[in-house]
Amino acid sequence: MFYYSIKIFLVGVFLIFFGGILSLLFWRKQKLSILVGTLGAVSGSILGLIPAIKVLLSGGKESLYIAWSIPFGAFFVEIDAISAFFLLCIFILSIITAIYGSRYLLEYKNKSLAKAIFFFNVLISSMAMVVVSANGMLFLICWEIMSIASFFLVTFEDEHKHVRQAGIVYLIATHIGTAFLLVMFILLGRESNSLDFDKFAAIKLLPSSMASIIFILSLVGFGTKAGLVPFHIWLPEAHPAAPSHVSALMSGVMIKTGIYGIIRVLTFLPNPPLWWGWLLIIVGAVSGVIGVLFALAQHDIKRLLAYHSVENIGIITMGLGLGVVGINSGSQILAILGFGGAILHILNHALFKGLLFLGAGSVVSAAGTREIDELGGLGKNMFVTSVTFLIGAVAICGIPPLNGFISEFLIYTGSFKGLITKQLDLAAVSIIIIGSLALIGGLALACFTKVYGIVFLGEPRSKHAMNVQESSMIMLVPMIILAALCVFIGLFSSITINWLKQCISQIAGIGPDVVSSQILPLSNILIKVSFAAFCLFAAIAILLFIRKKMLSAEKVSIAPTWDCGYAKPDARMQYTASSFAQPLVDTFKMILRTRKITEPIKDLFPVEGQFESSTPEVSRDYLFNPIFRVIYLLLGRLRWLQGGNIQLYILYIALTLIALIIWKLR
Amino acid sequence: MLLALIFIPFLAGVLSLVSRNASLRYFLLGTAAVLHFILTCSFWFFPPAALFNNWLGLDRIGQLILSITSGLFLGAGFYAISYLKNEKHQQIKDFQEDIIFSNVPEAIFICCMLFLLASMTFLALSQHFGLIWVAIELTTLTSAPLIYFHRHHRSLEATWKYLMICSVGIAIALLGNFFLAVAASTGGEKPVSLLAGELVKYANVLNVKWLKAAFIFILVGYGTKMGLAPMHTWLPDAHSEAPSVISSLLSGAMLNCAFLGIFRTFQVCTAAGLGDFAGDLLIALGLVSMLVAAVYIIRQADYKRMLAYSSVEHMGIVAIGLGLGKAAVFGSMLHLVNHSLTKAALFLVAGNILAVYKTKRTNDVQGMFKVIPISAFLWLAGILSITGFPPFGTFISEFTILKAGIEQGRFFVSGAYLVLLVIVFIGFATICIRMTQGSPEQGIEKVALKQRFLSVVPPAIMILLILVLGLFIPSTFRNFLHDICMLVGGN
Amino acid sequence: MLIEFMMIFLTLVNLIILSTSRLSTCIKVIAFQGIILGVLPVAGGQFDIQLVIFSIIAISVKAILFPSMLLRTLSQLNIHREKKPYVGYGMSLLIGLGAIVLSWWISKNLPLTITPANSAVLPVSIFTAFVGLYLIITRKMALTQVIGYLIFENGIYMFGVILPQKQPLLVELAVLLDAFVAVFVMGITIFHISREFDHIETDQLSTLRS
Amino acid sequence: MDNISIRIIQPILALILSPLLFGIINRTKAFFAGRKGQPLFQTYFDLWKLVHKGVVYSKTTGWIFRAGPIINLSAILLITLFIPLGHSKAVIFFDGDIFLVIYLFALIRFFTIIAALDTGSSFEGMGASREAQFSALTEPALFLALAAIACGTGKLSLSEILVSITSKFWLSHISIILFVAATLIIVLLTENARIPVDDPNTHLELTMIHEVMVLDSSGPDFAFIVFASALKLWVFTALFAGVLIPDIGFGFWPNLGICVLAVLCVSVVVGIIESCIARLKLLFVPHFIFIATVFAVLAMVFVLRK
Repeated sequence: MFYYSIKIFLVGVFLIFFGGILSLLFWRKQKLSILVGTLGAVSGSILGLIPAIKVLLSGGKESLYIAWSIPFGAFFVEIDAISAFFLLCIFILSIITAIYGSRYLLEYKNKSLAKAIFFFNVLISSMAMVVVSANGMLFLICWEIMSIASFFLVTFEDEHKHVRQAGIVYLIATHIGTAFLLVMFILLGRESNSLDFDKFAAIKLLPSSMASIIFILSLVGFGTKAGLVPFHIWLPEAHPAAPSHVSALMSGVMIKTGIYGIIRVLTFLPNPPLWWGWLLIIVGAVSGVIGVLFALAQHDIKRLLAYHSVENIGIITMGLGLGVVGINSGSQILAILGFGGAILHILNHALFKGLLFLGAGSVVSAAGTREIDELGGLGKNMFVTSVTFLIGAVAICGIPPLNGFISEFLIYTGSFKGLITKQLDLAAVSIIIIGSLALIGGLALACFTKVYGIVFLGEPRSKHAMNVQESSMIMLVPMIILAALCVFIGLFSSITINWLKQCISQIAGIGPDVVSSQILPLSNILIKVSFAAFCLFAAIAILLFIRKKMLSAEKVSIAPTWDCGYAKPDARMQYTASSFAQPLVDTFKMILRTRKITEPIKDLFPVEGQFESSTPEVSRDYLFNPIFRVIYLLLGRLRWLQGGNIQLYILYIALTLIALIIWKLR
Repeated sequence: MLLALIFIPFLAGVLSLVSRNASLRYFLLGTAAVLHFILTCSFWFFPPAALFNNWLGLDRIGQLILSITSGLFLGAGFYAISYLKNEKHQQIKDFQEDIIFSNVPEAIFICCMLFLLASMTFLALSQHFGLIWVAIELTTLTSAPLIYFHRHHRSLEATWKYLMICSVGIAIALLGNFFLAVAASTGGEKPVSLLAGELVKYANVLNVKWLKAAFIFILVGYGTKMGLAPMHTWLPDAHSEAPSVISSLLSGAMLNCAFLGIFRTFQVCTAAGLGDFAGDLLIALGLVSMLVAAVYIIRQADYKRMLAYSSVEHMGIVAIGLGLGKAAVFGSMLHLVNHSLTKAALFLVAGNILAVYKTKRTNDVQGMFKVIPISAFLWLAGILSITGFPPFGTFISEFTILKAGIEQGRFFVSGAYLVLLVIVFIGFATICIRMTQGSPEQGIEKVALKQRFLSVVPPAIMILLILVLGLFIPSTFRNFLHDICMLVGGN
Repeated sequence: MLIEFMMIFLTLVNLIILSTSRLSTCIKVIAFQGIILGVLPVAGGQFDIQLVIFSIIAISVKAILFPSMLLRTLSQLNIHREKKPYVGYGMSLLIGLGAIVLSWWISKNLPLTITPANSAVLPVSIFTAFVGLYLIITRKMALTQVIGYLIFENGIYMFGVILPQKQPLLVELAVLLDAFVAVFVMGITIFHISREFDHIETDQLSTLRS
Repeated sequence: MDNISIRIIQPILALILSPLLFGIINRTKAFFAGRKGQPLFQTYFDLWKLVHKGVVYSKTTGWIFRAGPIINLSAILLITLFIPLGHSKAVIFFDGDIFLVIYLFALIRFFTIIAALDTGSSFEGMGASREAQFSALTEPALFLALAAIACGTGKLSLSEILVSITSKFWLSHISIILFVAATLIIVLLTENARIPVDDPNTHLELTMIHEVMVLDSSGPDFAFIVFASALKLWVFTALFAGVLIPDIGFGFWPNLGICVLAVLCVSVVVGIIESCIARLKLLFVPHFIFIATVFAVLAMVFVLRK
């Protein structure tokens, strides 16, 4: 009875996995296989939610230790508040995306879907296992299974070359990241001669240099999965390649497992030095700004959303950095605000990024293209999609009264609190956070007004967007649920923040009662924010009423858009996404390095001109490609060894013999 | 019992040489493999008595190698039957150049396979360094005709190189044995015989300098056979030109046999307190092997050569593990098993691919999942396993070795090891995974459908075993490996 | 005394091999070496019946069987001379002289506590081994390489002869047998090569690379 | 004077007086141009007229276009509740209401832009694009300036910050005050689409930013928009005045009076600026905004110096 609730969790995970297996077995009957897979995923996730919520609210730990016969391994799973929080995100989004996917996959005609369903379920279960596994070996195994499963999902449409390419890039990136993790775990194990997490946590007085090495390793290793700049190169490739519900899951929660890893490692390493906080904040700021800038320059809607994941991961990392600084400087409120903002933003990002990807999915399946500039005016035929997408867009820009604002509000408040201490280092980090958050906010707004305005408003720009129809209910309901959740957290933030108490206290290493006493004023403020939000709604309602009254007497007429006297207005004359973003893109051209192909129109009766712009990934072109090119070059230098000449081969043997003798027998 | 183990395949070989009837030969091959396997398995429960005052005996490491060999041969034997049925016709058109060639007569082929099994068994059983040498030379000679199965100039060239290089190497190993004899005779008052057990027992009286020389020579000599760079040069040629079933045997079983020779010498060295000396040598050669493998694996155009080079790499890993000593030996031994199973499976699958696509160029192979789904799945699993992805066993063994290396503070070695592993992975990922994806060219689909039962079951079983080893290692097996570590002073 | 002369002869014939291009000569030299090696164990003077039997076998294999086999292959191939090797004959001779000096020096410094029947045996064996390896590396003909391999093995074999602790007869025989089979298989392969390429210059055998 | 019933006077004043600002500015400009100019209360007349007109909706537009003006007006109304006139508490205040205010402006911007894009007209798209660009650049400046002043006063809520700008504080922190004020005036000009960033009453669409975004609005919707922009101007001027002019310490009412007076003066100043400076070339606007950021950072430096 004692292990009751984690057993439930394991049953749930097994159910998910089992559903995948079944769907693989029934691969001939498409409908059936989708049905069993989805059922498994949903029911398993619901089962898994039970212990997660219990632990998250009541604190404490649920753990299960079974000896395992592989070296250093133990089947040691443990749900504590941190795991519980991540489980919450994972399972909620899994349920949503599974339901959505069960309809969305049918878009793929004549393709065996069983594989997709199977790996989808494997992905869910492995993610769940990753966040609960409390043994290095188990963690690594689940981690890699997660990578492989997501790799197969990314390469689902492997008949396209770019999809294969994306898959390879993703696989290599994640594998290199894992290499760092191997070393990190081994070093931790070296200090505690065991790979169990509780032993790690028991390490005290770790030599600070070793601690820093471990931290750096974890930052690189997990940062690769999380998509921190410059290790994010796989992200904008993989997300567009995958089916939309998979992108939603990957971007919503899978990359968060990287953040989970960083948090977990931070709990192993007590009293972090200040520069860790600095590092986190700077990395976060860079990721945020770079991410949103590149997002601004994209034309592919899913690629754009992928870059926004980079941005949000940056915001989350800044929050973590703030928390670390708080711990270091012994100011509890700072730590609480930093970590609280970070994890709340994790949840929020899971919600609205999931929502946006699902919306993008329904747009893509309706219009059949991901090119923003080809779309336009979809809002008229796809009302639900457009409204939910709008909610997601407002939320991701951190605009009140939605959830994105709340988490940024916490981080802002924290950094201001750090600022008014007037201690130079605290103030400095705070300034970095404030400045970059503000810039990110402005740019994100520019970016999402662009997306929403160009895709859903105005007139159709191409025949793709002409007569689209709304997706089926199975795809719409999940989006509506997510949108509702966004609104809920935005309006009842004070409740939500109280749910996260346990988690925050565990991350920050502060007692729960202290945390709640610190959170109390905060939640009062949040109540005021909610109040303001309600005022806003009231005002809107009143004004609507007033306008109704005004117009009741007057006549309302419909006319074509005022086109400043042009003879033949035409949908092609509308502003496109690229023209909308062009001023900002030009302002930051030295970072973006956008490539333009222009063929200006000449003379009085011009022949058609053309304009193309593309913004490839800078850190790939200018950082990684050169590195790999050098490696390949150096290794290529040695290719003469196998020259095919037998005499030479035997000479090698003789030389080796002589060399070894000289080396060892002198 | 032990003699039976050697003579069953031997007699079967002789019979199949004389017999006129093909199906009888297949029968012989199958039965010999099965009997051999059963006997080997029985040894796990009833340890056989040593013979000829310990000249032939079965110790732990020998049993490990023997079991791997026997198991692989079982799989390869049945695969070979289906393979030979495919290769029936007299005149074959070569798919690389337009030349017509014929195959070596089936009788000779099967006979040599069985002889190879016999000699490998002999090696695994022999406790005397002289015998070990003889046995290893025998494996070379019996496997040479197998490589020359397709009678065209490329396989001929491969065979010639294999023969020449390995013979030279083994001759050097002979010199090493003589040095060992010197070391044994000049040390104490009465000369110690060249029995492994005796040498280990009286290791402290051996003459250190000669022992060192002996180890170097034996390392280079048997290292040639084992495929350690830069003596590995015969390996890619032989593996790429031999029939896939033979490649799987060579790579999975024969390399281990050569390793056995090195292991026994290493055993003596550690007993004589030369552990670090020998370890350094092993690590150096191991790293060089991994480097060379990495050089050729990235941008490799021929998937069989790719697998061959990966064998070089993994032999390097095994050597490094052995050289690091202590906990790493466990990983090394585990890796020996994992690599044998995985590589054998991969070569068998490569044979299937070759049979369908009629090309060894990776660029010409696409969309395996659409053409040969089962083989494609096995191939993918094998690739993931050979590059050390969990949940496959290779991950655990490689991880163990890395862990031991870092915990011993050998940061350079561990770092180089890790980097090379990653580079090799990149090579594999970029080249081999692509083969399974995409959609095939026209004309291939038709060939696809008839895929023989026997040609997928053995590799499937091997992959399954690897998967099991990655998730669960039976405690008996674990203790067994630990005992092997004890042999070289590990823990 | 006798051994002394043998050693001198061996050195000389090695030098001859280095400097000749005529394959038949090489093969004759092999035979000569075989005889010497066969006699060597008993030449020390002690007449142990086991030794005698063994040396007889050894002579019959090394001095009769091998050369005859090689000659047969040669006659099938109808070629008589090694074409231009990687290193010219004069140069090879010089290198050989250097090798002699080197091997004497090495054998001086070897901490060999046992005393062989004659102090010349050790250096000469090393020299012989060197010559064998040298042939394999520098000559192009497959046949010459086999010859080189034989000489190489002879050198190693000589070293074995001077060991005080004899390998058991069985092992010695097995070693011989192996060498025999090896050469046999190589002969076959050479035959195939000649048939496939209608020459046996192994530098043409380099299509498999990287 | 913390009693809510009196604090409510501040937003009410805003509602009543804000349209006046446009009148003042125009009169000032007219005076400098030597014209007579339109009457001071012109904006009130316009609003009155617009309220009693019908509307023409473009057939391209959807609900966004109709909702935009309303959402914007209600947001700005909400903002006025947070803005203290003089150095007293506003109607609502709490730690960190600064962020809420700034992000409410973001909300306004968001809906203005998408409402503009909803018409599908290339001109309104162009205006929207520029608006997005400039406001994205002003946001850090505004934030840093407020951060600086917050750091100086050690308070996190707008009201408390302004309250604690006493004459003593003013004298001791004059450098900061000036830098922040400089930042605020630039932000004010940018956000409210005044010269040199934008020219509210040119009719060459290509050069317009804010005006061009509302080309298609008419009737009550346009009334809402005009009123909202008037309120926005009022809010910024009030903020500017509150920062620039210290609490002289005669209690609530005098402060209020001074502040209102100051607001009117500021609008005069804006008018003067408009008539003295020419409109900037669009490419130079980012530089202009960047200057504001520089001032903000300087202010920050001076705060932390202490």
